[in-house]
Amino acid sequence: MIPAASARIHGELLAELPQDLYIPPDALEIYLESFEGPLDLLLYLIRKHNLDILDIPMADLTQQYMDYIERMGAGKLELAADYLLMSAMLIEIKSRMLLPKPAEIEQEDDPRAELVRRLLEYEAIKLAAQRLDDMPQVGREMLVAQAYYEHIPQQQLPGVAMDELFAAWQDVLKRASHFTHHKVSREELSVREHMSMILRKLNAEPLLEFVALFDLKEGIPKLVVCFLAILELAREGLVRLTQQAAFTPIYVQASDGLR
Amino acid sequence: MASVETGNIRHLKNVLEAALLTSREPLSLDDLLRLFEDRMDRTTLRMLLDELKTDWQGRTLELAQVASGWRFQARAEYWPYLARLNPERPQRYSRAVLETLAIIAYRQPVTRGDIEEIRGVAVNPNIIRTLQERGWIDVVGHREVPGRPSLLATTKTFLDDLNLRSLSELPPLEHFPQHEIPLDLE
Amino acid sequence: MASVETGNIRHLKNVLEAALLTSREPLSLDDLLRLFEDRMDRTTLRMLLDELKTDWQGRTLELAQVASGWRFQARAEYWPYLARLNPERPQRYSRAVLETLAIIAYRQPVTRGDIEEIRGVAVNPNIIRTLQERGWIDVVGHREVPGRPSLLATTKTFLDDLNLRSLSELPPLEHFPQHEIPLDLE
Repeated sequence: MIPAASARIHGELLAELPQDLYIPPDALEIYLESFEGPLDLLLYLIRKHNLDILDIPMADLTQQYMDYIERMGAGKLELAADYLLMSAMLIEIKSRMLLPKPAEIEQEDDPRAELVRRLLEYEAIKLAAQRLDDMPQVGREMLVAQAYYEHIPQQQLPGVAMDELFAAWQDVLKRASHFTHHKVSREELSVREHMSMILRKLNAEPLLEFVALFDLKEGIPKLVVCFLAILELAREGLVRLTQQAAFTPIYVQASDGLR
Repeated sequence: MASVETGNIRHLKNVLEAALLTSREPLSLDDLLRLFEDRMDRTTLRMLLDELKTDWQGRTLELAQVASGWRFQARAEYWPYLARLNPERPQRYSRAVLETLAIIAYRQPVTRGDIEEIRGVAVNPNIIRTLQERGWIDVVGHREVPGRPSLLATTKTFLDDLNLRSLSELPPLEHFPQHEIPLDLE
Repeated sequence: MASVETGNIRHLKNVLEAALLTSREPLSLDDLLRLFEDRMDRTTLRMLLDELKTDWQGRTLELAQVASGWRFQARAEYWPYLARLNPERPQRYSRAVLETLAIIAYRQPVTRGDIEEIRGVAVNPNIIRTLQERGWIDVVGHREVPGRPSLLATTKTFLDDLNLRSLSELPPLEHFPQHEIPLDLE
């Protein structure tokens, strides 16, 4: 039922593996690399050697681990720290077990229960890892179709969002901060839009009667904007307003239509 | 789509086949719908995919459904031949990487601290990076504790690469009975 | 290989098909020979490839020989469909184009000279052409100064593409609510 807990170690090392928690100091590095950590080492000892890990002389073990620290370069300390932590935990368990037990102690309070829980969880994960690795993987065993095709680029014109345009306008103004008159308000934008609209109309028909530029159905605000637009066009010299005599029709003409 | 004529069905299946045979990544139903200018409903699309799958039965590739969609993949009987094309076998992951992956897959979402707790050793950041670069795990959030550690989870790509449709298709975690650990608990 | 049995031929072609359909790069004859454990001569291999090519005639892919070897590729009639799967990422306009467009939108009607004065740099004629070809600006007149420069303004297409009803829906640079005359209230 239980798969043999495999330490997955190169064959030549197997013979030298520890029978208990003692590791010869000169082989320490190899052992640290062979096991994924203290849980892995404990599992190995339990599964392969039926070792009762609490039956180990803790004083000796502690002495050995202290020796490792002295012999090891700072580089490997981090690795050893996990093992030291584990041995500290074992020592703690053992010491608590030596204390007289109150009769009504609950199972959860047993210091060994937590260690057993962790060992079992780690063992389940270790086995799951092995199974994941055994599953066929795309690119390793499994290959997926990836025949060639000629990619025809579909031209997509760039889009512009309103805030992008606004940001560009702000950049322009930031750089040209001396153009203080370039503050734009809503009504000014409407005027400028109407200026373009009027010029478009004059493009189609070079001479228009002033009143023809107004669409009475548009309501008073739009009429005012249109009027302001004509005044602005005249001020900028883009249109010319003419009237033969008082109360005769006023004509609007694009300046460029006057050649 | 009320009715699709027979000739049209052949054409639609051909378009699907051409797309699926040339796409490196699995194609979702949404991807496949984009192939067609005329609107097509999902039911019709599924029906066409089922037919295509049947058409390919017993051939060299099979149409398979994985987490992020549909793809054609070589039938297992051809894997040994195809392996000969790439003599340098892709590197296998170390036990540390595989155990970290297993913890993330089975216990997700987890923090690096959770992984260290289960494995009993510090997690080398390179391990996480390796799995992230492979596209198999990513950060799905943060745990609201001091340091706000990242919560890691597996991705659709992980499922795709293991030929799975969902996490529930992973082999179940095997729990060992407690009495197997001889710690004199009884 | 002196003689290949008929059943065997089917199998060999299947191995070739599986390899060619799942390979990212074209496979050379040398690559393909590696698929088979038993030695196979090039003549047989070529014969098998020719047969495979014929088998696929009129289907979605075609077996093609290119410089570095053989590959399956989608027939040209399917390219337009496949292109829909991976639309090119839309390009973005350069800062110069955006700023020019902004100036035309906010200060219209303007000449190229006006734009240069505001931006403080010369305006590349390509920028104006880009915006004209896009249908976003056009010439609404000429200023009666030497050279008769064109007066540029934004078009209705520009408003449509930006989903605006009128220019006054563009964000004004500075909000002075107390000065704002409600001219455009409908």
